[in-house]
Amino acid sequence: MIESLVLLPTIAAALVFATRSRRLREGCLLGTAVAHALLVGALAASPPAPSRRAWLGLDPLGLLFLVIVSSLFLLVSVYTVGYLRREPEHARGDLEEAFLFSNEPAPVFVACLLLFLATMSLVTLSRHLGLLWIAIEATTLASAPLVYFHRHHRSLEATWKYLLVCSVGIAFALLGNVALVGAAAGSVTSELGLDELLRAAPRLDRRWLEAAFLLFLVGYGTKMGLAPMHTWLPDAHSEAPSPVSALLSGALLICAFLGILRAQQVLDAAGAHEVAASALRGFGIFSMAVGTLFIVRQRDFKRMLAYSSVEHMGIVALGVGLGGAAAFGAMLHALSHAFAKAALFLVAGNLLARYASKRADDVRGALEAQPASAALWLAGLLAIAGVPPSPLFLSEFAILREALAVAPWTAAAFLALLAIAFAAMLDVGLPMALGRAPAGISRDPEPATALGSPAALALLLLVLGLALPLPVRALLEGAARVIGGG
Amino acid sequence: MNSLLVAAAGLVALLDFRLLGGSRLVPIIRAAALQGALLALVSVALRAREVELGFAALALGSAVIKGYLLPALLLRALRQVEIRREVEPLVGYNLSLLIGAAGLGLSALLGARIAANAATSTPLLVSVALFTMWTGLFLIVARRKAVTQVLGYLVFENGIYGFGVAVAGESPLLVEMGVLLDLLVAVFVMGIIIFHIQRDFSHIDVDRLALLRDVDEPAPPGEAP
Amino acid sequence: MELALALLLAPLLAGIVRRTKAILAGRTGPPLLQAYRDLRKLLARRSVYSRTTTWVFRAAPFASLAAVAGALALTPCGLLPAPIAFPGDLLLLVYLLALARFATALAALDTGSAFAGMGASREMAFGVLAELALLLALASLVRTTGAWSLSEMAGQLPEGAWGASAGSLVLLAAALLGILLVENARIPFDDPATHLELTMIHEAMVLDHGGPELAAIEGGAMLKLWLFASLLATVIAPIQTGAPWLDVGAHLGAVALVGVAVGLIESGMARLPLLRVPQMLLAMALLALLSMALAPGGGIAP
Amino acid sequence: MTLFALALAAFVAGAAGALLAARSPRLATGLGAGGAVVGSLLGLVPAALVLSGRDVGSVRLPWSVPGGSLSLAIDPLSAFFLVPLFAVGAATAVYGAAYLLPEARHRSLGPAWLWFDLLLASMALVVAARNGLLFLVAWEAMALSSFFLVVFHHERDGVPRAGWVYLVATHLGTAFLLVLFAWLAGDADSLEFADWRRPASGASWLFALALVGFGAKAGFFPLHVWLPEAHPVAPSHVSALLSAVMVKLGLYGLLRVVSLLGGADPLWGTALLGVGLVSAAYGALALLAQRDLKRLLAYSTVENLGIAAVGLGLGLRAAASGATSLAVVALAGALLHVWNHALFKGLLFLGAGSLARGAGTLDLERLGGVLRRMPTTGASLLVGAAAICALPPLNGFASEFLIYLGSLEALGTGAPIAAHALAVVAGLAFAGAVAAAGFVRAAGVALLGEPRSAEAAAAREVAGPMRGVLAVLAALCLFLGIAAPVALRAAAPAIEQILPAGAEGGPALRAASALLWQVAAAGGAVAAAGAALLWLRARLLPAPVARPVGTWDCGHAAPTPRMQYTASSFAQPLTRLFALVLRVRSSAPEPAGIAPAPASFGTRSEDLAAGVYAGIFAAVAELARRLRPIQAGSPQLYVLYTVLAALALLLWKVL
Repeated sequence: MIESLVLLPTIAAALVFATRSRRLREGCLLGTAVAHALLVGALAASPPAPSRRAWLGLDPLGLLFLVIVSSLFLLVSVYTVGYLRREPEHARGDLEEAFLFSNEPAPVFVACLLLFLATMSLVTLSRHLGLLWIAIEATTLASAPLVYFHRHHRSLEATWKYLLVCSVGIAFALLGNVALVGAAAGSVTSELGLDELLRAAPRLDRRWLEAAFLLFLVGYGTKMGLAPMHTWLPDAHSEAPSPVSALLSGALLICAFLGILRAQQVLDAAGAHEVAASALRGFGIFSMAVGTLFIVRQRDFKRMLAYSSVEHMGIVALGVGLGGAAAFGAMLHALSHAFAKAALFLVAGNLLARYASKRADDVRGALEAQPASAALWLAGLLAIAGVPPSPLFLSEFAILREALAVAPWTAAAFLALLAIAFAAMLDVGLPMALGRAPAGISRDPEPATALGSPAALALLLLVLGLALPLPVRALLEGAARVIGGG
Repeated sequence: MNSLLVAAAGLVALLDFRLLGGSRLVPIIRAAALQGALLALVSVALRAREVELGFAALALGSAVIKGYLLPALLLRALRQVEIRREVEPLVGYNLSLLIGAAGLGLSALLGARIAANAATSTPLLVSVALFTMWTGLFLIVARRKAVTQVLGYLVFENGIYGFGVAVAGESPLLVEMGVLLDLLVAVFVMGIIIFHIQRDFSHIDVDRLALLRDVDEPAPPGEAP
Repeated sequence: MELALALLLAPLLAGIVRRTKAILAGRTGPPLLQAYRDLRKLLARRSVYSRTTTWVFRAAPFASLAAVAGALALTPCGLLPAPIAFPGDLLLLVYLLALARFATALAALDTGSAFAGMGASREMAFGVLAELALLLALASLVRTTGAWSLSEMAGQLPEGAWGASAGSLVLLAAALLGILLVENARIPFDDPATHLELTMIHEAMVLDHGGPELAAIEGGAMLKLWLFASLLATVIAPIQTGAPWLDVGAHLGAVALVGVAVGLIESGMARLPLLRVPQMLLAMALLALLSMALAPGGGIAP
Repeated sequence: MTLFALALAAFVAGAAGALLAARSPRLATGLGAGGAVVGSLLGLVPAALVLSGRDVGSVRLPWSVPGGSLSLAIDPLSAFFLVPLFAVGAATAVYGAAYLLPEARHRSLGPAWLWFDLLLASMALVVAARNGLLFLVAWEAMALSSFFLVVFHHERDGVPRAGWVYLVATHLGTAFLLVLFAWLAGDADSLEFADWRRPASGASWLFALALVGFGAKAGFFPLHVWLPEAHPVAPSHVSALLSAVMVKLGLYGLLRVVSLLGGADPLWGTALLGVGLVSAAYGALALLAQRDLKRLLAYSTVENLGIAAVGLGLGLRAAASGATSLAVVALAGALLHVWNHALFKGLLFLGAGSLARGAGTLDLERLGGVLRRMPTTGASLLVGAAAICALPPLNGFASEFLIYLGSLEALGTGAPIAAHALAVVAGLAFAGAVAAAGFVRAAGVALLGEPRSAEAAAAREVAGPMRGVLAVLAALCLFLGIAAPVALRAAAPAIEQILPAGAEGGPALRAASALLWQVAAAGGAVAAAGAALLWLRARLLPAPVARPVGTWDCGHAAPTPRMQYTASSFAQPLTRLFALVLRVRSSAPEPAGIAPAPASFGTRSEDLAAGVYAGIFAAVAELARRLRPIQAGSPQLYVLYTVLAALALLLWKVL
């Protein structure tokens, strides 16, 4: 059953790659997304019995991340279909510099998108740390062509940095795997099976284990966007086409985080919780600080969103590092951030299409030119900034509560950074929606395909924030329990 | 057997110096390939007593991929971009060698300490693996050409592989294969990107790939066609 | 009682001041009762309203007159309690005076005249500090007497207040005198007799009024002078003989003395430059504060 | 509670209806304003019941959010704040319906009514919430919906910026509340108000957090900077609602926290009193220097909230040292001021809206002569101005009287808080007199004299409903001035709730009530005397000259309205005196040449605190700018970061 979550998109990818028919391509993309979501829904309703020693499996933590990936992919793929139809296939002038470029062929793009889904699903399903590594590295490889969709030199540069920095970073995680094997040497047979490791954790060598965790943290942290390893992230997110940015920011980053969480599970089981907790807290606050300060007076609004992702990954890491109720907060935060950031990136795509500029200064009066997108943009900004009824408010409050009890100074830094980020994001984002639209910007109504997905995401956020549905709450609590939260 | 191992390890370290000191690209790609193959063979040698068929096949496959396939991909990319040597590296060759020597010293110290804590102790191999990682990372940071960076990445992976061999011994076949596959695809994709960089920018000096940044003054216009 | 006396005698007090000044200047001066004649003359005249003005201009003089009269109804006549007395009535008094000022200033602005506007501006500006000083002075009186109704405070004054805190009361009296001068547009703060518009304060405000409205304003001004004179008289001469009529007589004498004193000051001093006026007013407020510090109970307890 | 729930439902229904009917301006207005009015009237009932001593019960429903529950209750303190909320809510809704309709040509009115109704609902929810999370969510929903109302005219210059300032200020305030609530919730391990207790230590820190967090909403100096930004740009019925009701919820929050913490420490009262005095004095001075009428009114809000804070501070301080009667009087004054300010500030902001509609500008230097052209609006504004200057017999005097009375009592009885009392007397006298000067200036320059611009000369009286609301509010100002004891009776249970347990406030309340009757009688007598004088003058004395003439102009030939005293010159004696605080900058280009071009002279005042915040923001931006080279673009550098991070981590724990 769960294998099909990986196989289905892979087969669909092959099919898409083979065919030239646009209709079939779109059908494959949407069909796979829907089927995948339905499968995940079924799995969430009746989780499969955990089988020991299996390489693939679904625990509550994996399930949460799988749900995020699958639901996000569904909505993004709906948007993508419209997006690809709107994107011209022939060469055209670049927005920022004068030269021609043409997009990647759609079959390659869609196939890679499906492969991206397959690899991310594999990440959430892996019960073996070696397999997990392979899957995470595979997500990089599958998404690199996605980043390089607009074939011009800026996206090329972004792709190169994405590939190189992430590959080198993830290589550290491979080293972490080796260290884990070293820690297990002699005490466990199949060294990297998660279940075996968890069982044998108390007998593992402590120093090797800690080294392994830290290497995982650096390795997967690079992919997750923790500062100072986040450097690829703003480039890739700003240059990738908007639906891809949405997936990268919403789904990919937390998939990488899953790698860290798996290592943390082992560490917890071995009784070395404190190392993981303090490292996560440190990286969390540092990432928040770096992300926040780069949001201040940011000129490029997609980069601003990217740095906001750095900041929010910091918050998630901090929440997990604090543990207790904050772990629940972190899980809720991961979920809501995924939705909010994806909605923002999709709307940013709409703004970009209309204003033909990524410079925040060029975008003015969006409420006049494209009221629906502008309203969603404002809603997304406020949601990501943690203004109720955003669920991010609930998660941040939960994290704050725990921080105040555990580490008051961390709580102070947390709040101060949140406040700066709030002011800075709105400083950039508010004037884009408000004011008068420049002359020459079209006031035509927008296509429904460009609005449906972000609107659905906004609605989901509203529901989450106003009345966290009980099944979702159970899902989050299950996930939080796995990483030692209450 | 042991002396063979020592010789292989020594050769790996020497190849690292070759990588650090070389400016022409084709020879150093070959050096990296040789290093990869050598390490794969060392893994067989270490397990000589209990060689299983699958394991041997994997090691052999690994040797072929690292020794032949990956360098072939890189060389192809090199041919496409028509670049022969690394000119004006960020850190000069002599200094690179000196830094390499320092790295070797550190690795030796560290390797001894790590080996003392590890179950399988082959301190020499641990040190050489660390040194190889050092070399790989150094190449990525200190060289200009995109090809050299990929090479550095490969050498870093070599180091990790060697470290794994020294510390952990075996790991599941499937995982090894998966890692290899990832590596292969990564180098393949990177090769394509390098080609595109050459086409778009007419150079592959990655330090000049700095259009995307957050420094306040506007970035210099790209040398795009 | 006080209200009735004031309504009857306030013009006389104005006459006393004028007469004192005239005598000191070596002139004969107008008769003591001239003010009554002035008022009667004004009441008989027909007013001229500028086309700029509204009902505000017409109603304000009477509102202000009513407010001052209301304030007088709260003022004790010497030691005799006022008809309306309750704890905190001094606040009502201060705010009724503020109401009078508010109305007059609005009426001035209603004319649209630059001079009236200027007068209103200065009146309100100096009023800020004058009101502060007055409230502080009254608060100091509260502190000294331990009562917080004007009539009660007056009742407390003879019994030892002067004995216990003479220093405080002297300062207070000085402050009250200053406030009297500024509130009634007297030299050295203002000159009721000037005819140079640019230097006027109060008179500039009422340039456009005439007839019964001017009578109301003038009458209000006289009542106000009486009010302050009476307050000051109560503080400096809280004479209690036991016979109410004697007390009232003494009080009236004290009020007349205050009128003479005002005339003396006006004759003896030059007008302050406008920019110095706030400083003087602040000095009044400080005097009031100081008197509070010297009040019984060892000054201000922390 | 059913009625209260129905009121909330009416708001939500109005909001949803307005949004759905956004295509038809009239329908959207009808639904939105109708929902607001119906909800307000429904809500007034339980509030009035509670104030008259009835118990309306409470609700507690589960809410799936962790730690949250939908627990609502209306106690006297809540009810006391609910009354002005619903009253002003209904008034502004009626007014807003007429006020906004002309805008329908430019934009859809649906969203405006959506946010208006949601603002009312969230404010009501704030006051009734008994769960920390619910409170915070309602609190932020209130900020959010008011933000969208503030940026209604978002296309105008400066509005996005003002919106940003507003949002950031309110959010920063909320950050402190988050800490406060998280702290209390951590100690009690629950977010229910009912479970919260005063912690063994650190209660003063909690109060400090509340003071900053709620003070930002209440506009205490130096947290007031958003008020003068947000009010001028917001539609006037929104400004009225924000200023009359929303800022008061800052006071409500403070009182709620104090009562949750079981009474105030002496220090808290002193702190609140100090903050209030500074706010009152600064607000009064700043309002004197403003040209924009709504900006002026915003500073006046700072001043009046300061006055209320002074009363509360004095009351809490007195209660902490056991001087119950004094505490009761001061608290009563503060609470009455909440109602009174809601009335006259609502009146003034709505009146300003009418001026904007009728005379086309809110710049004092362009107004003038409006009273002749807009008689009802002008007269109501004059009443409002008199009321806000605390002139008897209007309602402003009643509340200030009680606060003064409390301090006089402290001075007279030699209570240990005489120094506080003295500060209160001096501070209130100063602020009150400065504000009086400011409002004479505002009302005189805007309404009286000759029009200073063509717009003002062409001023037309506004629509009937707008005038009607103003007249009703003005009448209420007079009514509450005379019938202040009635308001006092309504406040009594709320006061008992704030007083520490065991303090008997009854006698002092009865005494204060009797006093207020006396004040009302005296004030009424003065008013009657004034009216009688006018009547006598009309009946007995000679009629005025019928021929219209011009104002006497000292013989100047051809005076123009521009020669009138300007608002700036009116304020000059005082602004010059306090130039240091007001940061007055004057600009006067020197006339040059033989035939100099027309010269101009202008002054403007900058906010004292805004400069400080601007400095902080600039410092953060500078720090951010200096960090930019981290992201310099070179992949070599990026890899190096990763390597260094790995090395640092390994050095930290393992090696």
